[in-house]
Amino acid sequence: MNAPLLSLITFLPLAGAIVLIFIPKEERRRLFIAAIAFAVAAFVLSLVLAVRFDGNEAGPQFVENRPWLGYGIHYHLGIDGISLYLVLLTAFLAPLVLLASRTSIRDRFKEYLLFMLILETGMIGVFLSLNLFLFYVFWEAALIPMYFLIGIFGGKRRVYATTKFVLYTMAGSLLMLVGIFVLQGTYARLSGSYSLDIFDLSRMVLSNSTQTWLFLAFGLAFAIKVPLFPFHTWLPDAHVEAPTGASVLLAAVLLKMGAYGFIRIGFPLFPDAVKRFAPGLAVLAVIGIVYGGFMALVQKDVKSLVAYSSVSHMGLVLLAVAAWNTISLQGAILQMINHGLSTGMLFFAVGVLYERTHTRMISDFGGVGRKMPVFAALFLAAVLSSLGLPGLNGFAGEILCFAGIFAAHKIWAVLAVTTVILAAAYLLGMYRKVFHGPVTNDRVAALRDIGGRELLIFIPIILLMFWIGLFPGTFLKKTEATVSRYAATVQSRRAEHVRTNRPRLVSEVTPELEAGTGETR
Amino acid sequence: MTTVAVVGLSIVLFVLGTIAFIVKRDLLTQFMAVEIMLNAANLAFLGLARGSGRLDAQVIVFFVMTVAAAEAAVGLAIVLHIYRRKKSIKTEDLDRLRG
Amino acid sequence: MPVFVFIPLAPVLGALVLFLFGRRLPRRTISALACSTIAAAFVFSVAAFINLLSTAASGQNILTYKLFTWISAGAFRADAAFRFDPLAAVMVLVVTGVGLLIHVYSVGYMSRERDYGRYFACLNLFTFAMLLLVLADNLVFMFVGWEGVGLCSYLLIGYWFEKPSAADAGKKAFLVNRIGDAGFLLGILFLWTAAGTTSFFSLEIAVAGSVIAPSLATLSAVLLFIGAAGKSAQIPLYIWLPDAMEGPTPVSALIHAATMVTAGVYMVARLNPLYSFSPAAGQIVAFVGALTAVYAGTIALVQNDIKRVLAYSTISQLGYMFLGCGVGAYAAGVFHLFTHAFFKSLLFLAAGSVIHALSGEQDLRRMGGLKKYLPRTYPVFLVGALVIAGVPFLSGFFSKDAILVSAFARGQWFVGILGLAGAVLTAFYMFRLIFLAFFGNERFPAEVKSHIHESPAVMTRPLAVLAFLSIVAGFTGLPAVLGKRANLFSRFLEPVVRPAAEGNLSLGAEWTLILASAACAAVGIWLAYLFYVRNTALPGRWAARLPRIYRLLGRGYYVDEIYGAIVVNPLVRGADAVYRRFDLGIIDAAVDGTGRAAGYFGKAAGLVQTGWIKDYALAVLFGLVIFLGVLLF
Amino acid sequence: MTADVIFCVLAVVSVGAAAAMIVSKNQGHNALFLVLCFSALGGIFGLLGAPFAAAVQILVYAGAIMVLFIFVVMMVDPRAGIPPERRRRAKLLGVGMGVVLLFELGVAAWGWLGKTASPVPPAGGPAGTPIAVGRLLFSEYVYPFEITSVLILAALVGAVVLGKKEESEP
Repeated sequence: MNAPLLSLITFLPLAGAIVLIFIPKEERRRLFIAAIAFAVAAFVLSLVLAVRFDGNEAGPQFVENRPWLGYGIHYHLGIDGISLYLVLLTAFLAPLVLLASRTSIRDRFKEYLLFMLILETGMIGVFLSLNLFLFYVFWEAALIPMYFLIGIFGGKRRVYATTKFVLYTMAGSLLMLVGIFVLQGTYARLSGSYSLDIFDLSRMVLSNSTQTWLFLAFGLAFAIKVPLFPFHTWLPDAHVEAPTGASVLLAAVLLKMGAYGFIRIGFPLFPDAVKRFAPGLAVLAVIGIVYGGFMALVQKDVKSLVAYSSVSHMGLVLLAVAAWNTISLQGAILQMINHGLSTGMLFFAVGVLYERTHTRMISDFGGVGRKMPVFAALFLAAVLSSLGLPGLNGFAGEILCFAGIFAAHKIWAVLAVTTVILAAAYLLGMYRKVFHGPVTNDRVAALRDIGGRELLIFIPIILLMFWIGLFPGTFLKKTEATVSRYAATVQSRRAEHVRTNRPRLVSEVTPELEAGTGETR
Repeated sequence: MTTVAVVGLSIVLFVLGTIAFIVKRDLLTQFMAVEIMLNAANLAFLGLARGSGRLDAQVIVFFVMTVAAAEAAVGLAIVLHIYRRKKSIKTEDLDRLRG
Repeated sequence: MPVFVFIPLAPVLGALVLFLFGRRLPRRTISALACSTIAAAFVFSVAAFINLLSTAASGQNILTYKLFTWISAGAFRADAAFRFDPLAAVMVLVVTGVGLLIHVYSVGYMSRERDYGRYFACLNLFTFAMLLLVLADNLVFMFVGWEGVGLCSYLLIGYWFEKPSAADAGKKAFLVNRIGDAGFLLGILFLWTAAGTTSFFSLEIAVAGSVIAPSLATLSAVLLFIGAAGKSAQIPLYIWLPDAMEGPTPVSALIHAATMVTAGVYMVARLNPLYSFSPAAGQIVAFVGALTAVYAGTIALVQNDIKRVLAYSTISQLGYMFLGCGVGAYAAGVFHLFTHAFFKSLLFLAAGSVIHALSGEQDLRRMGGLKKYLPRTYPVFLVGALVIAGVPFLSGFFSKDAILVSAFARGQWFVGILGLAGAVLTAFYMFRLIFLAFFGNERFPAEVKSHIHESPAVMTRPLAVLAFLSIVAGFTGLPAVLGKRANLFSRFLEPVVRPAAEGNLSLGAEWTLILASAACAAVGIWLAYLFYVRNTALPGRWAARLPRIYRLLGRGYYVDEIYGAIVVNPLVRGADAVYRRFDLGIIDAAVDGTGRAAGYFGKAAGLVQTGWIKDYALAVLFGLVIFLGVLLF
Repeated sequence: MTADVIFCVLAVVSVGAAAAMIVSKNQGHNALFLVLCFSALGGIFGLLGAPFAAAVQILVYAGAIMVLFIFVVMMVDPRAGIPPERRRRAKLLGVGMGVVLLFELGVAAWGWLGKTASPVPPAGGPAGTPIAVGRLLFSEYVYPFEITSVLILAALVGAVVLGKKEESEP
């Protein structure tokens, strides 16, 4: 228990990247094995973490807190119910992504592996940081490798796509940096000492206008990452151009950073601003759900279809966050994992098709189901998971989101439920055109079904999908304590602020016992 | 010989150097104009430091001169180089210095 | 663990094995495995049924068993729990019994298919999902089965997925069902917020205690009925069912006639306290049911595809069931569900036998005179037709009559009369089918004729069993005129389903009604005889005289086209336009524009860079002058 | 008094030489004007109590650097590619702004010196003899001095590399 488990998980991939530097780039096999070994080691450690994680404890666990640069900048890591599964998801997907790159990346294999490992460190770090500055460092650190992954290994319009991706996200995160400094200064003024600890900062009661501006600054950064309508247009471009592995991690993990930011920072730190902006956020989320669905309906490229479906799905997650009660938050967290798995798998699958045919246009396919029956079955499972078929993971998250949203606001929920129809329409429409129908195309006629290595990628994901779908309780029970405290704390903070609108520090955060939908009835 | 006079002379020389730099059209003379401006600065140093009882200004002047010498060596080499490539040292012919 | 928990076990294991290894196993093993799992489920069902009868004697009619807590967060909770009561018992017996017969039939029917394992895997999975649906103890868990059967339906309709029409039909079925499911989901959510629970037991208590506001109850009941309308193919969501006939015929028999499509009826019956609590919702159900019954019947009149006739007939019969439930005669609705499962699967399987014999021909115009070629199929087909037409003392007669009697007894004259009209239509189109297929000239090509053969025993034996059941099933639910306690069926269901309306209908009126419905059947059959045997020129003449109406019915009132024109196309085109104009044209252009503006600004600033040293020097000098000026003045 | 006279003469010479450089079009003449200007300035340095600086000025500037200039002037054809007179505007602007600059600098110097400096600063203090300057250079300024030597070395190498004829190009 003295081993710094969180630091190990975070920096093992980075260590792997450093080891890779010393392996000559011609030795693909050794590079590959080394990279996988480090990623798998991180995953194994994350499993240890999950097993030893105490689901009854609401606060952060495995905390590591050391002074770092002064002025409140600490190296502060910790994990709680909100971040647990996001870390696991990242550590779980990273080895699979590396596995998938074995054949799909021909040139500059070493760099690819390097960037992937650095990316993993950045992403895990974001979820584990409890210090705003550290959070920001990892946030940006995750951006850079992604820039190279798309910019170097991407498709034809990769330069355009990366520029857009980077400028978009940079624009957001710059504002966030300003926000961080403002928070630091305000805290110093109120308490006389510096701190950037998220929990310390959430004890501040800020004036309304400060909250508004700070929430907008942070919210923009997060909204772009999610991506919330109308900040979504970087996503289809980035996805279409990105190599398979980058697409998978982009959709499965990077987008979650935005929603995670709202849950971890946006809502707890600025409860009153949230009260004012939550309806607006919800409206944008609902628009995103419906809009993303309709856009997905008319895409011609499989990848951009899945990208727009992400806009729609993440809209639901954000709507659940905006509803902010125990049920909706549990749903949002579960749905983030689900989306990571199903969309990740869809991108893997599109990668399989692309690797074989070098096209992603829906119209170039047809009858693939006859040529690749096993693949078709697995793809269908991913589709069904994505459209929320009960028994698979998507439903468990979706129903909780719906229920939580419903408890907060019925109209939002009614509009959100349209995703049930839209998701089926665009996903099955695509499935029909790609897998069904006669084989009309030479490229399709020459297809071979997937083999062992690809099965090794798909099977774990599928098993996890069924596990979450059938026994979501095993996952939900570890997050419940944290989530219900979060839900209650913010509610009580709002109540407290109503009494006095004067900037100050709250001594101790005392969650009221009643959590969940109690107050909405 | 007041300080004002010395500084005044230095100002006049500096401005003349500036004007020369802008008015002249060949690199070589412009180079010379730069040297004049440097000397004007040296003069100001010495004039203002007189009576302070310290020799630091003279050391600075010495450094300025050495740097000017080095600069002249490299600069003139560049002028030669440009001349070989363009067969001209008129500044109007040299417009590559842009993005 | 009580025995009913084991009912769904065998099918799901069978499905799992077949999905994983179906491609490597020999056909005999596959058929044996698939049939034996269903047989096991049937045995368990019978055992559970007998067990229920014995416990019912001691007053324990409703058995529940919780497997585990499925989804739970905050106040939301859904258990994976089973509930076995008389209603579930009836459904379980139908699903496993008819399912077993159809599995056996499929062994013969599908014997030459390539993806044999996939077929049976889906069929087993379907049985499992249907059993879950029937046995679920709460609405959320029921939704698992609800969607599961939808998925299997999708997979099986699109079984021949290389055929574009089959693939499209599968997709359409799933999508239309999803529209219903969205309603269903919202219904669940409304009920949950109103009552704080989704379990049937607690819901019943909540309704009985009037915990739920009437308006909310009506709203959720209507929303749930939208789900039912999707699954059970009622107006306006019936459009997927005719297309679903693209699937293999046994699938049409099992899923699209006997079991899955009745799930909506089952659900309404299951939630009968709610629908009784909300008269408005019940009225809507009754109206939609009655309308659908007649509407689908009119379309069935002129269809030429043997399976499409049966499909519209199914829609129409489902309408009857909803009619029954809507007027409060849940037992009668379920009774019709029960008998319909036998006779409609009989008809479908018999039609399958005909199709099989004619090497895949489904068009009635290219049949005729098959009576002598199919000596075993013809009689059972005839039995099926007689039963559905409502010939007295056959099961269809009793069940349909029970519904109509309840409707009139409740004073629902309008829907009752619609029901009677539907009865005439039913008799007519069924006998039209019989006459066109089995009587008259042989209109099939010679080549087909040379291949005509009666189906193997593995197919005809299940038909015989179903025919027998279709005839006798009615005697479990004799009408009240034969004695108050004659209706075993509704007495059995009483613990869960309230008894039908107390007859304020006099005995005489009831007799009159029975005679009337018998007369309706007779009229329908007679008309069909007139048109298609006595004077075969008549249909052609009528079609020539009323071409518009004929075409209107033939195309199913153009509903597919109308939906396409007013819903699907505008949405898709609109989405495309929005994508081009708004997403790319405005949002993305704004983003790009920002980037480009920065670029232009840079270029404009770059103009200052002339490349002439002199200009730079001037700029420096200028700066110096300004700087000094500012500093000094 | 004598110093004032000498200063005046040298100042006039240096300004005159610089001005002549602006007017003259001949590069050779320009170089000579520059020598004149630098020599006059060297004299003024001497007057200001900096004999070492004066010597270096004469040796390095008027001597070494001028030789370099003259060499380059000889190697470059002054008439090569005379362009049309197209930058008259620059001339006017340059002169105009030069005048403004002169005015501003004058104001600045006046404003500052007028307050602080006495009309006749004392000529005392240590003279900038080579010994004194040398002592300072090798004690307090030894690092900058050494760095300067490296700079000069680098400049030397750079000049050689740049001045060398390129083999690849014609």
